Amino acid sequence: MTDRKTPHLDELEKGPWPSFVREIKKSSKSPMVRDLLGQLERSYTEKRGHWKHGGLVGVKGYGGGVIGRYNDLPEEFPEVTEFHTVRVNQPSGWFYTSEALRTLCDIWEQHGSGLTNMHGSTGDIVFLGTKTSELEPIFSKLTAAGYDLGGSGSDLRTPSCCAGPARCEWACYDTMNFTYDVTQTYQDELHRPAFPYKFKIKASGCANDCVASVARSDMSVIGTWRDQIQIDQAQVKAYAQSGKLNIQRDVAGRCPTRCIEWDGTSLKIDDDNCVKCMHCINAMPKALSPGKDRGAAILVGAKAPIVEGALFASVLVPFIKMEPPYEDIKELLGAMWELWSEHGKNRERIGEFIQRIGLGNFLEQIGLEAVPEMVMQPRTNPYIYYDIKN
Amino acid sequence: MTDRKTPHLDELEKGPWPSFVREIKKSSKSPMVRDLLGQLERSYTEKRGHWKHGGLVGVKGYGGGVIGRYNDLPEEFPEVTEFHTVRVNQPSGWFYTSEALRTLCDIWEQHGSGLTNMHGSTGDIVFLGTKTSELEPIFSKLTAAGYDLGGSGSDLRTPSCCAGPARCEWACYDTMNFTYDVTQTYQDELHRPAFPYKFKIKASGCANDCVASVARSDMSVIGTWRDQIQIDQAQVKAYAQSGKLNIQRDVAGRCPTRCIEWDGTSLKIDDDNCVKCMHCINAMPKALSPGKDRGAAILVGAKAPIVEGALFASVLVPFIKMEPPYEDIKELLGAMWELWSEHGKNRERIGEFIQRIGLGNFLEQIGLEAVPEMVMQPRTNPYIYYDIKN
Amino acid sequence: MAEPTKRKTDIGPPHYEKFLPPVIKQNYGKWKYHEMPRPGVLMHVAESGAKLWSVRAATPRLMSIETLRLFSKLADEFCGGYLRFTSRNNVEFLLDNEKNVEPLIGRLKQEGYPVGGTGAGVTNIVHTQGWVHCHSAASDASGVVKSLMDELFPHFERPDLPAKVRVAFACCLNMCGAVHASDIAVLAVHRKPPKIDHSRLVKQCEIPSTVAACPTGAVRPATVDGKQSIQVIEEQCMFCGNCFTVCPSMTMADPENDGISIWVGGKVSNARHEPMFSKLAIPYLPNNPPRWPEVTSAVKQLVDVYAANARPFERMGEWIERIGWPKFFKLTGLEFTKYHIDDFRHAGESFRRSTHLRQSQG
Amino acid sequence: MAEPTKRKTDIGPPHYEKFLPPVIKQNYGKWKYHEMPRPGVLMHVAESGAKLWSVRAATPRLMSIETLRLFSKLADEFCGGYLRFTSRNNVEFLLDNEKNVEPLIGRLKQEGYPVGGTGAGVTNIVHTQGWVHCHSAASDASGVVKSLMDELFPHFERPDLPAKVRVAFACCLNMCGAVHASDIAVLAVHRKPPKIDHSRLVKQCEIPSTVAACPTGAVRPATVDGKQSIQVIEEQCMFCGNCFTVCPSMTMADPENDGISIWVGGKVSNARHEPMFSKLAIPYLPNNPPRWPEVTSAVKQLVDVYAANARPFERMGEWIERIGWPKFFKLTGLEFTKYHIDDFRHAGESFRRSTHLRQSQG
Ligand code: SRM
Ligand code: SRM
Ligand code: SRM
Ligand code: SRM
Ligand code: SF4
Ligand code: SF4
Ligand code: SF4
Ligand code: SF4
Ligand code: SF4
Ligand code: SF4
Ligand code: SF4
Ligand code: SF4
Repeated sequence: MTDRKTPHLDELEKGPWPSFVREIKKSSKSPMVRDLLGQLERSYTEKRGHWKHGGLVGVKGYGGGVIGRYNDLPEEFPEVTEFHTVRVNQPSGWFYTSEALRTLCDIWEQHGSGLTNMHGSTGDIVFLGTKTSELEPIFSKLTAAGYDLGGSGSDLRTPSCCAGPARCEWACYDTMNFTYDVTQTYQDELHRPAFPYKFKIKASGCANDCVASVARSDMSVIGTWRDQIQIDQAQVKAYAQSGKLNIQRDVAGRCPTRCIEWDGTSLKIDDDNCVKCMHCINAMPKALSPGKDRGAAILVGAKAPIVEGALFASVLVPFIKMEPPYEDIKELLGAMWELWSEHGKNRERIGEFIQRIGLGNFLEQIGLEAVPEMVMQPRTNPYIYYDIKN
Repeated sequence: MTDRKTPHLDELEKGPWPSFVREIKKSSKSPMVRDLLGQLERSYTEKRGHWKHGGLVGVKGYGGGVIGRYNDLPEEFPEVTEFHTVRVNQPSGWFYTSEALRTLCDIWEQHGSGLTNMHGSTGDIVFLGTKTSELEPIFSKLTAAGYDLGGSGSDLRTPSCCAGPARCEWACYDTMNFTYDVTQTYQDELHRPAFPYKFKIKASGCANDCVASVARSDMSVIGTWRDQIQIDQAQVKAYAQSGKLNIQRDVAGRCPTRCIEWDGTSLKIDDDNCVKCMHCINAMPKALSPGKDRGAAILVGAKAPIVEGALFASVLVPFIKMEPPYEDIKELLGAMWELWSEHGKNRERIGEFIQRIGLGNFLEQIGLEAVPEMVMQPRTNPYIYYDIKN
Repeated sequence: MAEPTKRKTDIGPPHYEKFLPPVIKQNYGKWKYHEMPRPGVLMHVAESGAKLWSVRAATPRLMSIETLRLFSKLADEFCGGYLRFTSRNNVEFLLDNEKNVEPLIGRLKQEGYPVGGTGAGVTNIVHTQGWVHCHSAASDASGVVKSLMDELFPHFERPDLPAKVRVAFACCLNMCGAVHASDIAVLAVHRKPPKIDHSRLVKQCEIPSTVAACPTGAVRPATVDGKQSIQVIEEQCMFCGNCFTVCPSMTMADPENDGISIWVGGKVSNARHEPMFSKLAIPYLPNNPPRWPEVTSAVKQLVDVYAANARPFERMGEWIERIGWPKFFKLTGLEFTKYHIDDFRHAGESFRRSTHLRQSQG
Repeated sequence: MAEPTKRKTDIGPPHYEKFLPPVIKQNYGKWKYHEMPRPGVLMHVAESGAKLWSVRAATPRLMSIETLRLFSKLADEFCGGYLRFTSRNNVEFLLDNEKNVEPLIGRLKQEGYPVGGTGAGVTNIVHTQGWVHCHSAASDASGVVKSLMDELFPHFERPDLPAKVRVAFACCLNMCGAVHASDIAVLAVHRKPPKIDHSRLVKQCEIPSTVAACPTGAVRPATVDGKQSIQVIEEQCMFCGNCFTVCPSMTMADPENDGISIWVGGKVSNARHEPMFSKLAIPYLPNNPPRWPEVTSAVKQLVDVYAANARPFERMGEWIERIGWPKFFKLTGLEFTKYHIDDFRHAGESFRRSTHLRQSQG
């Protein structure tokens, strides 16, 4: 298929794990892909990339959804002088039908490299590599087929969620519906960057957090419950008898608050001290399940290191019922975005913003009450900004 | 005795706890003390102090040891217009004989208010209140009696220690001797401020840290051991049978690393995972005692909040044998003081200094090897100052 | 300028319901429990008794449309055309008929997309663009991931570890792979300050925002042969590349010195222990394409030592916390250096501020 | 200038051996174990079998030489003149003769220096100068301590609490009482920015060091009616008083607004839990001399709630960690406010960054 020699890359076709090189070659009837292959082989030889900063490219009326890319070897690899990425908003939970996939493939075959990422780290369908001239045609065909672009730049990024109620017994709220709903509600914020920096939303149905929302989203919505863990004692016994699980050591002994008692025949949980970590339920899915009074905790401010250091999201609302149309959450989002957009610095994520102005002030500004659940402990330093009226 | 009315203070003569007011009145044959009483009553009425910043006062050739104090009501309370504090270096472990105390009392009766603190928070004998003119006479009588001044200002502060081997079975090294030795070795550093800020040394014989060194000293020396906790199984049984102690719940169950096994008849300790916290030994002093291979851990940098926030001391040397004349420790002190004195900012404690320049750099500069014991965990942020020769 | 024919915008993604198989539609939110009948297969049982078999297969994430068409074909053959992708870029075929499970697995294997990744093992590696598409990359992404997964493959096919081991890769400190909370994080790093092209800088970059981009204040405004430009105080530079992100004329790429760092003990889930960041294990390994042998063997060794020492349900970070970091460095034979000691903003918070030391001499 | 007669300097303190009773000299470093025969008395037994009884009595720390002479007299009568003071300012008489223990205790009580302070109770309060001697004080020290100990006295005489409860007091943020690591910390606070006396400032203060003294950068150089002086950005001031420490012309004292804050859950020892800082419980209570009733009843209530709920050996901070802070605020009825949320340098490190929440609705 390909004409150039790619000794380094060919090496990566070997081995049990599916090979991205084979994937690239599968698409190498596209001249773009042949040049990509050549340029990549050269990178492997020289140990350096050959891409340049993308200037702003995109589709009319949108400020995001396309990542512009140009190479620095236009003479040698002319077909990838322009090689932009198109981010297509995935359906909730990354569910597809064969028909849907084929539709996407056809569009991408006609207008791009035929290479994809299923999916990008934020969750989008990533169409990897096309020319500026193809962007509008791709966009109109996508929308005609019922798809739209995802986020990029300082906008709301494409929300994503775990399979949740579609495929998991532990979902404490409808992650799929919530994600679809906020995505639709905030189309303008998603397509027209108006924030100080990116804002990501991720939704996990329980504390296992299968979309890593606590580490990777500016607003993390994680399912939980307020009442008692449901216990089927007969099934607990079954696990004990199975001999596969040491309930005392591996379940009770690993409960973070040691709130489980196991006397060999029945399991007691002190639910007031249970922190809903999911471990015991994970270990005995047939015997235990989350309580009935379900909802979610809302956390805010996770991000990677740039600039002030990586952050996990921190608790903003310890518990909220997740009922469509999620007005309460949308009010909260509105209040946060307004404050952050007005006072946030350029390229300051909301987690960094909150630390700069102080969580106490942030709460006051967005009209949320301070509760001890928001902190691991009260302040230890005596530098208190008392404000005394007079 | 006293002529002025002191209704507020009189109220504090009531109640079971010994009264400082009674103490003041006991000394009120001194005119200074009568004015002190009056001024204090006025502070109680107005809810504010009446002392002014002390100018530099002291004894010839010393830069510290005296805290200058002047009041802001010279007309009303002339006897305390000057009311300086003299810090007298206490003997190791605050041990005295009646004769020694009387000697000190006599000196102080002749030249000061007759009021004292036994002791100040740093550990000194505090002579509370005298006039500038009395400082030299006090000093010469003190030295004649074999006493000397303690520290103040940006110098080595008076070292202090727990009773240690003199009165405690858990002392893992000789706190009393070490404290006496460093105090004598560093008389110049103690009396002539030459540091960027104060430097405190506190010595505790074990991890119970009865002189709060980990919270209150720039160099904290805390006794510990490297081998096995000594167990007298018979005595363990005795505790179990006494019915006063629930060994499983209150001893094994509270071991921070859960490295104790108690089967109802004998106690097993996994010493490799024991972190020498002292709890089990504290709970069963007759049955358990520290190992035989004893020494100390050296920690550095504790301080109160001003300026950058309070710090506990952090591990610098995980284990060191404590053998007179403690040359290794003195070398370490010398290296730290040299670096800090040269590069520390004015009023920057060494703990703050280390954080500013980085512990890694600090270690390199003082010629100490980095070991994982110094941290709770390796860095989590990727901002690594690689230095590549070339 | 206004458009003649109304252009379709802001329609968002299609509604997910269109893509759910009947067994899911009927039992949506009514799942009771699940089992793992074999590695790579999940059987979810609904309150109604209905069953769903999910067959999880490996993908390289970077895929040709030919492969997506292949998946579609297999989905049509074995499960009515229903499939999904996971948050770690595996593909899952959604079957309501147990009889089709084994045949599908066979076909997938034959096509080169082996089944696995469930339970207490190693699953797909979250990763990024690397030399395939990003300007920032200090290494390739896909190549390192391919090499690592070839090495770790047995743990993908068989969940034979104490707990899940999540591996992630990112090709620069922007960490698009979110490697900051993984059991094993592989992070490509630059190790030299940016090279400034002053002539281009003047046109390409906004000086204030470039200065503001530097976490350590190493970037300063400066006049270079008469023109307003920028200077970097090299001792203050820790090579994060954030200046380059906002200013293309400050390039970081450096074939000699770029390479890879390895981090351990992070986790995301709240199960048992709260989420933990990854901590530095190996500051630097060379970029050695196409197979990165130094990196793959280091990672393999970390997994082996973990597998040999951790207890059931103990994630890498939980295991290390139990035995202590000194023991971790002893067991792995890795060197502890000054680089391992944090020296950024909150460094002091990571110091050991107690005498809780194991002191074991052994 | 040189002196005529050689002046004695730098001799340091006397050697401690001079002050040790024979029983200690003989058994120095050879103690085997100890018991508490009764509250306030420790019996240390040496390997030799020798016994030492330490009788611990309360002192107000601020003492007249008359009292020191009284202690000396009692020491002569009952224990050969040997006594010591503790790191918390109690006095300890060192007896080698058990028969003298009870009589000594009787005499001490009669003289007003009751015996106690050992074991799992409340002992003397580490404290500071206050209005008695310090310029910085936002409250008196001795008066608050006296009022508190009168209130807590039963726990001094009887060790009837789950564990030691260490109480400390400091009269300003310099924290000479080192209250930053106490089970219960009572800290006097200013709540208004410094009042600047510009005329004196010019003479008394060094402007750069004063500016540098401010942790939040609220102090700025400024020209006030022609002269170089200082200005304070009041929104940035959190009233720490550090500017006043270096510059006397920036006074903090304010009878209206000065008062007392209460902190809980700190500890110093490494026993069980690593050392912990005290955390804010009550941001402000009024200065109400001579008895500070609001403060004493708040502290008493904290001790009572702790006593009623903690388990044996559980220090205040360990107990709160077990039940969680939300429960602590519920049990004590204290209000949680924005003041409780840290907003200084490392504030973010104190946020709850997980879903480990008890969620109990009760
Ligand atoms: C495509 C993708 C990586 C991938 O291969 O999947 C990606 C690619 C880029 N990211 Fe990212 N990021 C991608 C997910 C992430 C994530 C993970 C996530 O979203 O869960 C993170 C870490 C989480 C977070 O947001 O903190 C991430 C943190 C960054 C950062 C650092 C931002 C920060 O605040 O720390 C940058 C730098 C920037 O934004 O200037 C960045 C910037 C970039 C840029 C645009 C490089 C640049 O400076 O212009 C990359 C374009 C590469 C290319 O050539 O296409 N990318 N980026 C991911 C988006 C695909 C998608 O839409 O699904
Ligand atoms: C007398 C004493 C309190 C007492 O009643 O016992 C005391 C009294 C003063 N201390 Fe202190 N400090 C005393 C122990 C402490 C301690 C406790 C300790 O040493 O264990 C601390 C906290 C631990 C530490 O060092 O961090 C302490 C932290 C401070 C600070 C804050 C320093 C810091 O770096 O955080 C200051 C402010 C300063 O140094 O400018 C300070 C300043 C002062 C000054 C000199 C006030 C001033 O700004 O000039 C006080 C003089 C009061 C007076 O009128 O006599 N004092 N000071 C203690 C010394 C007696 C002795 O020598 O035995
Ligand atoms: C399919 C997927 C969600 C999705 O919508 O795509 C998923 C599905 C399930 N996860 Fe997950 N998790 C998925 C990503 C994650 C992630 C995110 C990540 O890895 O980036 C996490 C957080 C990882 C971390 O903590 O760093 C995650 C942490 C868990 C845990 C907690 C494990 C632990 O002990 O810490 C469980 C519980 C368990 O495994 O017992 C869990 C359990 C499950 C269950 C059993 C839930 C259920 O009943 O359906 C599912 C099968 C587990 C399995 O594969 O062994 N899932 N799971 C993701 C599959 C990724 C893959 O292809 O391998
Ligand atoms: C006399 C004194 C040392 C000195 O040289 O002056 C001392 C003496 C003893 N301490 Fe202490 N400690 C003394 C201050 C301290 C301090 C410092 C402080 O409070 O500022 C601490 C740290 C407090 C903290 O953690 O905040 C301290 C934490 C301990 C502990 C650990 C308690 C815990 O569980 O955390 C023990 C062990 C125990 O009590 O079981 C201990 C045990 C002991 C023993 C039993 C040691 C022994 O065998 O002799 C002594 C009698 C204990 C008692 O009074 O109940 N000592 N002890 C101090 C008496 C102060 C007083 O007058 O009340
Ligand atoms: S996050 Fe919870 S609900 Fe969602 S898939 Fe994972 S385990 Fe199921
Ligand atoms: S969910 Fe977690 S905290 Fe709650 S009982 Fe189970 S293991 Fe314990
Ligand atoms: S610190 Fe240890 S050795 Fe010193 S007195 Fe306290 S318990 Fe004894
Ligand atoms: S000293 Fe502490 S860590 Fe060691 S065994 Fe005893 S309780 Fe456990
Ligand atoms: S991690 Fe860095 S190099 Fe890799 S894709 Fe993201 S921005 Fe580009
Ligand atoms: S690479 Fe990072 S640290 Fe270095 S100058 Fe650029 S922004 Fe600053
Ligand atoms: S705490 Fe403040 S007011 Fe009290 S003695 Fe120390 S410096 Fe003076
Ligand atoms: S009181 Fe503290 S915060 Fe306020 S100006 Fe002075 S130094 Fe700054």
